[in-house]
Formats: sequence, structure tokens, C-alpha cells
Amino acid sequence: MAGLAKLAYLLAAVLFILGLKRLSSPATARSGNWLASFGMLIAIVTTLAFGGILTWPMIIIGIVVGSAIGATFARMVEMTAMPQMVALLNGFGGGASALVASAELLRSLQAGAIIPLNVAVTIPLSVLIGSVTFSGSVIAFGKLQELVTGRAVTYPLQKSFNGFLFAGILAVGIWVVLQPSSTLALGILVAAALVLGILSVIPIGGADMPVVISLLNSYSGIAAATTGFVISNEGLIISGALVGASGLILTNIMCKAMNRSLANVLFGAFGAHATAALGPVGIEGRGVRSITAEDGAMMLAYARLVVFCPGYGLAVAQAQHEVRELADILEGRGVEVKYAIHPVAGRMPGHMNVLLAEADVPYDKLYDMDEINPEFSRTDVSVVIGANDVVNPSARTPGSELSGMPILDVDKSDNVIVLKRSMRPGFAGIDNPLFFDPKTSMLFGDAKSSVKNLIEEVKAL
Amino acid sequence: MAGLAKLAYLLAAVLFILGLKRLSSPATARSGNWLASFGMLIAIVTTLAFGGILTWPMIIIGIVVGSAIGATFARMVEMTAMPQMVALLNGFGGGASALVASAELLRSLQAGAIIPLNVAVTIPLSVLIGSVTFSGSVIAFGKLQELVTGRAVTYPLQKSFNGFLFAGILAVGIWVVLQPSSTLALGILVAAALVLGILSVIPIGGADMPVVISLLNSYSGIAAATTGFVISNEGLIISGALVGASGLILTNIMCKAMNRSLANVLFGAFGAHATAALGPVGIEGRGVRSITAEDGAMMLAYARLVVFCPGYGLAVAQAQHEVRELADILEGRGVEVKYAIHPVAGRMPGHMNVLLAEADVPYDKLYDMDEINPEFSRTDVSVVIGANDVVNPSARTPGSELSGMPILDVDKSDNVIVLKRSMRPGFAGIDNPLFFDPKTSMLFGDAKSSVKNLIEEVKAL
Amino acid sequence: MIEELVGLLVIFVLAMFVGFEVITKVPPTLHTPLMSGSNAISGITIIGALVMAGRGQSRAASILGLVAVVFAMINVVGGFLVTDRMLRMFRRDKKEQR
Amino acid sequence: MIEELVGLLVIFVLAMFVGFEVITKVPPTLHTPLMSGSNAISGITIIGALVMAGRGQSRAASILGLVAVVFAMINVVGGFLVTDRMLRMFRRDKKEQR
Ligand SMILES: NC(=O)c1ccc[n+]([C@@H]2O[C@H](COP(=O)([O-])OP(=O)(O)OC[C@H]3O[C@@H](n4cnc5c(N)ncnc54)[C@H](OP(=O)(O)O)[C@@H]3O)[C@@H](O)[C@H]2O)c1
Ligand SMILES: NC(=O)c1ccc[n+]([C@@H]2O[C@H](COP(=O)([O-])OP(=O)(O)OC[C@H]3O[C@@H](n4cnc5c(N)ncnc54)[C@H](OP(=O)(O)O)[C@@H]3O)[C@@H](O)[C@H]2O)c1
Repeated sequence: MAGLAKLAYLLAAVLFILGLKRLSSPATARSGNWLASFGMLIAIVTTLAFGGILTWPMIIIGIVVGSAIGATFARMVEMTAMPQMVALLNGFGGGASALVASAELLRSLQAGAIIPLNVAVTIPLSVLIGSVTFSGSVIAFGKLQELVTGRAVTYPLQKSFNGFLFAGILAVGIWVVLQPSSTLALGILVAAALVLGILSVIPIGGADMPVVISLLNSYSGIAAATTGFVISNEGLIISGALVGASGLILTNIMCKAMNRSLANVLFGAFGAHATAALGPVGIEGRGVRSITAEDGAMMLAYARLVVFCPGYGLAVAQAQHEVRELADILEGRGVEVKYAIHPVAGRMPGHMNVLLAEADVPYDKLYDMDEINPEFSRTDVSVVIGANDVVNPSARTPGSELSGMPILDVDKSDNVIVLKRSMRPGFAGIDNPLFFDPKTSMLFGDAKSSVKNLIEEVKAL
Repeated sequence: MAGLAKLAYLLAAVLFILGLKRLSSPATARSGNWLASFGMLIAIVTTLAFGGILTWPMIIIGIVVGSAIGATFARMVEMTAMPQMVALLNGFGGGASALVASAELLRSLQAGAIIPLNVAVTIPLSVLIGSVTFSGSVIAFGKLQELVTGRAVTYPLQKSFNGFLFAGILAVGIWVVLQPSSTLALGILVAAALVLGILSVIPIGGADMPVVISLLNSYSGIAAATTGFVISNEGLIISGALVGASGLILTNIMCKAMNRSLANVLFGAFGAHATAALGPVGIEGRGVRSITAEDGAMMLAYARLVVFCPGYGLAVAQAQHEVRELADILEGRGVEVKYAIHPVAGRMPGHMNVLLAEADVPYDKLYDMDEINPEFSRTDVSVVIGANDVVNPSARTPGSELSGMPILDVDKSDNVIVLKRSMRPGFAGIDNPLFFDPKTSMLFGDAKSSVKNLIEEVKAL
Repeated sequence: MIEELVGLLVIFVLAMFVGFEVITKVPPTLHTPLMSGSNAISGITIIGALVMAGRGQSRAASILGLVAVVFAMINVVGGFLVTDRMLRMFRRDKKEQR
Repeated sequence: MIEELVGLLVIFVLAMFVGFEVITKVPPTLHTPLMSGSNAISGITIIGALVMAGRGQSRAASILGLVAVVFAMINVVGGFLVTDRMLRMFRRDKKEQR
């Protein structure tokens, strides 16, 4: 029986692995997701069949309620709100891990069992990681949803306090290990871990949230794996490790693409002074060419190759459908249209890809930074749609906040049209010399309405 | 203690994995091999320290003798004899697995222990796989070293007999499972498995041996993993699985590149009629242009791009150093020289790469088939050095033995010089229309002396 | 006990390797679905939650277990469905499809 | 017992995945060293052989163990050394090296 259950969990884990393998191409990705969810079904059914379940009502209520909430979330969420959604789901996963570990401790105490040392060590670990993941994810959600201020909240002695808190948590953790029967210790541990989660995410700027979410995602995997050590379940360990690895890799990719260290993201309070940097700093005395939609349409309509470079502003304006329409019209006129996707354009990895996919843009028209950069020299018009940092040429010179970050070389193309609402800087809070380049024309206004105007004007030609 | 030993074995396995990962680039490969051997050292030291070793003389003798023999082999072997060498080493590995499993059975019997079912099942499995690997590898070695006939030996009712033998082995295996105390059963199992190994390799042509070796390599990994199940050792299981996977992948790559199924390789008796196919079949009435080294030198010296296409004949003639010298001289004259490496050129995967590396040809001058094929249209002279099947254009038309095998498109280049000794066919035993192409010039003779002559003549220009 | 722990550690380490190898092959295009999909997989704690909620040995443990089941199911169902919603949108250029 | 066997099977399956992922990344250039190198790794049976040869519980087992040690050591030492000999020869073009 137990052997059969173990085999079934192994099968589930294998399905997860095969599912993730299929995510290596958009053509097979969807079936991969189904494989993985089938693996999850097997794991659940196995547990229901062999897990020694006695009281069914609780279980059925839990499953029905949870599934209903999850399905509603999945159905209602806007594509532009994906980062928040992932944060929230992640928080629930972490919370569940912490709850399971706590319940296991209570159950063992009730049953009067002696808690072996390895379990006594892994329980507080699992509770700690799970609780931090929960509260951290909720704050990240709040920041992205703008329920909590997106600014990096800083206060004096912040790091010292967090360090102190962490030391205290370690102490309480050891207390739980030594005296597992104390529910007080467990309670303090949970409370302190929740506070730690909040306090570590609060000082991080809203725009850095994706890195945080990805890291928390990794934590929730590690939390699941730790729970696996608690209840000696290989399935949990394998799946947790997979998720842990996935989160770490994505975190690493984002940090590299921003040319910042993880420590800088977590403790650098990037974006604390965002407001201070706003405003037309350094603009005086330099010329900015502002054009109308009519001028822009003219440039686009008679170009041979046009490259669209979307950024976070595309998500804010939700202009993806209009952009696609503009591309169709241009293609109808014989203009070649490509999309240049910077690895950290937007606010989470692959953000632009998802938005453009929603607007039915075929994925083979999207080009990675390394593929498209050599093409800019033969590009007639680059259209920067709500992007800023990812096209900022000051990244090439040392001494800037962006120094060393690879960028899209739009300034190599013959003409650049920039669609944004103002001269305000982007996420990094620094000015963009591109806007003062003689090749550049600014088309001010919300991206959605600007693109709509361009469509009208191109049609009118 | 046991926990510590397990940790050490895990470390060893991790080092094996990291070592194999470093084999993904020639620049890091050597350090990878050292990492893996360091992992092996850790595994050995751990066993000596925690394995409950009591009698040291045996152990020391065994280690010293084995290491000395292994080191001598490694030092003496010619690069051209690598396939044999791998076969032989592989045989020893399989043999060791079979011996360990047998010893474990004898030891348990002596100690009067009751043998649990899982061990009773895995022991005969391990003995079977290990013994087949041993005798099969030895025959493969013999064929490649030409101690045994390289021809596919066939006799009436061969397959029926082997099938019968296999059924018998299964029966004896079950006997061992049911009555592990019978050393007679074990002895019969070993003997029958050895015979099976011999009889399954004998009917396979010498040129198919690399596929067989790779498959046997995979078996030896599986044998090690099975032994790991016998003695409950994770280190053995992981390493065995790694080797098993590696062998399967290589087998698969070779079969694909030859456009044959594994079943066809194992049971097809390819090469049984090799002698029958030899001779100038189909040559009559068609013109073959034979040239002298002087003519050839002329063509090469005044070319812009020359592509060398080595094959098995390069290994036979051991002409790699001369080829490299010719390339240097041509490059000195401003000719661009590239090497085209077909995936199954030679007699084992990567065979040509190793030979050319021995002659100090930098690996970034070697181009895979897919990289080089588009280049042939701008190639002035392709020099086919002891290759035949891999440049046979009849692979492109249906109905030939080679149909469907991807080839090097040398016939797209302006001129082709073919270096071989006669009009005899290559491994597949079929004629090559390339030799009758008006663009083609044949330079008959042993590849080493032909290339030497070319060097002389180019120098004399 | 320690031995069992090491056995589980072996599995953890190997799974980490598999994870790294498999995930590094996912192209940037699919990083958002990867995040939500792997997130759903981390909802595997559901199997622990079910046991806690269902064994009914302790009232407190059952209640914590119930909440855990709800949380984990939100994570699992929400994660897989939202990933599917995203992936459904990805398509190759129709003109270039055969 | 069955449970322990399944635990080992889990390890086997994961290691197979790791093997497939890692090995498919090895370029054709290095397939011959890969063959001899992975062959050397399969000499890991040496650890079983050492135990058989050294525990000295049964004369027959010890002798079989001794032969196994010799065989496995040939495989290990020969395999790693010959792989190293091959890999030592691989080099990038000196002109293009910095
Ligand atoms: N993708 C990731 O994974 C990730 C993760 C963490 C951090 N980041 C960071 O996020 C940044 C992404 O760069 P980015 O170039 O995409 O964005 P950005 O630098 O933040 O710039 C976005 C621009 O869009 C404009 N915008 C906002 N709403 C708009 C609207 N409705 N219509 C038109 N324009 C609008 C804004 O200018 P106006 O206000 O003038 O309109 C702003 O300058 C990078 O610095 C990156 O490091 C990314
Ligand atoms: N690489 C692998 O992993 C692998 C594995 C299994 C099977 N195979 C098979 O092996 C074949 C490899 O193709 P290939 O084109 O490399 O070899 P091939 O088709 O076997 O042809 C080799 C040619 O070299 C010539 N040759 C032999 N000794 C020579 C010498 N001393 N000097 C000059 N020429 C000499 C022979 O012609 P003469 O006798 O007229 O000189 C022969 O035609 C394929 O059919 C492949 O499927 C390869």
C-alpha cells in the first residue's frame, strides 16, 4: 500500500518534470501545463486513497471552496495584473506549507508521540519559510495592486531592526526545536516570521516586486520541500526542489538583466527617492522634438522596416490590441514589422510576451534583445511604446544607475518615435538622453490613444 | 557513521554530474573529467573507511594490480584504437558488476542470512546484465581488433536459437530467485549469460560495433545501478543511471545518423555479405577520372576555400598529422581551410574529432554537418579523405541502403578530390555515384602517402 | 533516522539538478507562464494539507489542515488555470503554419 | 522493504532525468571522450567490489571480490586516464585565443 502510494507520488513528480520540459517551446507549453496539473490530480487522489483520511466533510469543503476561489481568480484577473496574481497565489502556497507543518506538530503532540529530532528541526524551518512567504507575498501583492505604497519605505535603523528580528526568530526556532510541546513558542515563531516577511518586503520599491515575487516563489518551493522532509514524502521534496530551482533561476535572470545584485534589490531601497527624481531635471537648454500623430503616421507608412519596442507603459495603457492593429495595417501596406522584447521590459519576466500574445501577435514576430540588436542599423523607424529604461543609452556609459545593463539599440535606427505621457523618467528614475537625440520624435500622450491616433492617420493616408 | 558515508556517496555522485556537465564544452571538458575522477576517489576512500573492511591485503593487491593494468592500457593505446579500448574497459566494468552481485549472494549464504525477496530478484538481474556486458564487450573488442572476424557471422536458425537461450536464461533466473542457496543455478546463469553476450554480438558486423559498444556501455551502467539496488547504495544507483542514460543517448544518436533502427543494427546482420559487394560492381562503362598528386596540388594551391572531409580511411591510414600539415601549408598560401565532420564519420561518435585533435587541429575549425553543408556551394575544392558512405549522394534517392541518411553535400562544391585506395565501397557496401561525377577526381593510394605527396607538390609550386 | 534524512537529501539534490537543467531551457517568452505554472506545482503541499485535515486526530490540527487545504487548492487551481489562460494565447503566425 | 525499493527507484528515475538533460548538452566533438568518461564512471561498482573483497566473511566471496576489484579498477583508472589523454589534445585555435 505505502509502496503503491510512493510509486504514485513518483509518477506525479515525473509528470511535473515532463510538464516543465514541455514549457521549453510555446508550441508544447500548453500540453505541458496540462501534464503537470494531471500530475497534481494523481497526487491528490493518491493522498485521498492511501492517506488514512477519516473525516471527509472538512476535506470536501476545503477542496470545493479552494478550487472555487482559485478558479474565480484565474478567470477574473486582467492580463496586465498577472504579477499581482502570481504574488497572491504564491502567498497562499507558502501559507499552506506553514499551516501543514504547524498542524503536524499539534497532531503529534495530541497523539502523545515523541517528536524525533529531524522532525523537530524541519517543522520550525517549514513554519518560518512558509510564513515569511505568505506575508511577504501579500505585501508584494498590495504594492503591485497599489493598496500599499509602491515606494520603498525606509526608516532609521531599518536594517539593524530586521537583523535583530531575524536573530530573535532563530532563537525562537531553537526554542521550538528543544521544546516542541510549547505551542506558545510556535505561536511566537509564526507571528515573528509574518512580521519579518512584511518588514523585508516593505523597503523594496514597487518596481522591484517581480524579483521579490520570484524569490518568494522559490521560497514557497523550498517550504514545500521542507514540509516533505517533515512528513517523509518524496513527492513533496521533488516538486518543492523543482519550484525552488525555477524561482532561483528567474530571480537570477532578472537581476542579471538589470545589472544589479540580488542584495542590491533586497536591501538597496531602490526607488525610495523616486518622487525626488521626477520632474524635468536636466531638460533645460536641450531641445526635444514633439510631433503629432499625423507626422508619425507619415514616417511609419513609408518605412520598409519598423520595430516596435514595448515597455511597462504598454501594460499601464493596455495598448496591446491597438499596437497589433497598427502593425496589421502597416503590414497591409507592405511595411515589415518586428517586435523587440527586452528581457526586463515591463514588470516581470516575459511580461510583454504575455500581453502581446493576448492581442494575438504571433510569437515568432517577437525578437529577443540579442536577435534584434543587429537589425536596428537597417531599421527605418523604431517605435518605443511606453518603454524607457530598456532603451536608455546612458546604460552604455559608466557612472549611471543603469550602467552595464544591456539595452535595445534603438538609437542605431534611422528614426525613433517615443510614445509616452511626459518627460518623466521610468522605473530607474533617471533621465534618458535618447529623448534628446536629433533622430528622436516624442509623441506625447497615453500610449493607447496615441496608437489609436496613429492608426487613424495611417488609414487616412 | 552510515549517514556520513551516505553523504560522501552523494557528494561523489554530485561530482560525477558536475563533471559530465563540464563535458558540454571542449574548454571545460578536461576539468570535468578530473572532477569526476575526484568523485570516484571520494567514493573509494569512503568505502575503505566506512565499508567495514577487515582484510586489507586482498584490497591493496586488487587496487594496485587493477590501477597498473588500467594505466598501462590508457598510456599504450593508439588514438585510432579508441573504439576497441572503450569496448574492453566496458567489459571489465560489466564483469565487475556481475562478480559483485555473485559475491554478495555467496557472502549472504555463508553468513546464513535469509535473503529478502528484493535482493533475490536484483542479484540474478545484476549477474545477467553484467555477464552479457562482459562477454559482449570482449567480442566487440575482438572484432574491432580483428582478432575475431569483423564480418557478421550468421548461421541457420540463429535468431530462434538466441530466443531460446534467452528464454532459458529467464527460467534459470527465476530458479535463482526461488532458490538463492543453489550455487549451481548461479553458475548456470553466469555461463548462459556469457554465451548470450557472445552470440548476440557475433552476428553484428564489425562496423556496427560502436553502436553495440555504446549499448553495452549503457548496460554496464544499468548493471551498476542494479548492483546499487542489491546493496542499497544510492551512489551506485545514481552513477549507474547517469551512465545508462549516456549510453542510450549515444546509441540513439548513432542510429539516427545512420538512419537505421536499433533493431536493424542488432538483428539486421548488416555487413554479412560485405565481401560479395566488394569489387568493381557497376563501374563498367562509366568514366572515373584519376589524377596525380601534382594535379591535385594545383587545384588546392589556387583555391580560396578548401573543405576537408575525413572518414574512416583517415583512421586506417593514420593520416591526421599529414592532413594538418597540408592545411597549414595551404593556409600559409592564403587558402581558407575548414573541416567538415559528419556525425558518423569513422567508427565511433566523435572519432574524427579525437584524431584531428591529436594532430593539434583547433576544434573551432571543425564544422558539424549542419554548419558546413550551406558552405559547399561556395567551396572551390572538397577533399574527401578516406570517407565514403558519409558523402554518398545516393543517400538522397530512395531505394538505397543509405536512403534517408543525411550526408555531407560535397557534390555541391566546384571540385571534389577523393583520396582512397581503390574503387571498393565503404562500410555500407554500396557504390558511390560521387566517384563518377564529372567534378570528381580520384587520387588513388593510401591516404597518408597521398597527402604526403600533395604536401610535396604544393611546396614545389 | 539520520540515514533516512540523507536519503531524502539525495532526492532533494537530484531534483534540484533536474530543476536547473529543465528550467534553464525555458525561453524568456514563457517566463511569466513558467512563474505561474511552477507556482501551481508548489501547491503540492496540498497532499500534506489533506492528511492534516482528514485524519481527525486533533481538532486544532484539523482546523489548521482545513485552512491549509483551502489555501493550497487556491494556489493549485488558480495557478494551473491562469497559466493555461496565458498559454492559450500564444500562437505561431498562421501564415507560416503548415 | 517494498517501500525502501521504491525510494531507491525514485533516486534512479531522477538520476536518469539528470543524465538525459546533461548528456544531451554534450556536443558531438566530445562524444568519444564522453563514451570513455561515462564508462569510467560506471566503474563505480568498485565500491561494491571493495566491500566484497574486504569483509572476509566468506573465502569464495573474497576471491570473487578481489577479481571484481581488479576489473573495476582497470575500468576506472583506464577510463579516466584515457579520457584525459584525449581531452588534453583538444584545443582552441591559438591565434584566436586571448
Ligand atoms: N521585467 C522585469 O522582470 C522587471 C523586474 C523588475 C524591475 N524591472 C525594471 O523595470 C524597468 C522596465 O523598463 P521599461 O522600459 O519597460 O519601463 P520603464 O523604464 O519603467 O518606463 C516606462 C515608461 O512608460 C511610460 N508610461 C507609463 N504609463 C504610460 C501610458 N499609459 N502611456 C504611455 N506611456 C506610459 C512612462 O513614462 P510617462 O510616465 O512619461 O508616461 C515610463 O517612462 C527596468 O528598469 C527594469 O529594470 C523589470
Ligand atoms: N561514426 C560512428 O559512430 C559509426 C558507428 C557505426 C557505423 N558507422 C558507419 O561507418 C560509416 C562511416 O562512413 P565513412 O565515410 O567515414 O567511412 P566508410 O564509408 O566506411 O568509407 C571508408 C573509406 O575509406 C577508404 N580507406 C580505408 N583505408 C584507407 C586508407 N588507408 N587510405 C585511404 N583510404 C582508405 C576505403 O576505401 P578503399 O578501401 O578503397 O581505400 C573506404 O571506402 C558509415 O556508413 C556509418 O554509418 C559509423
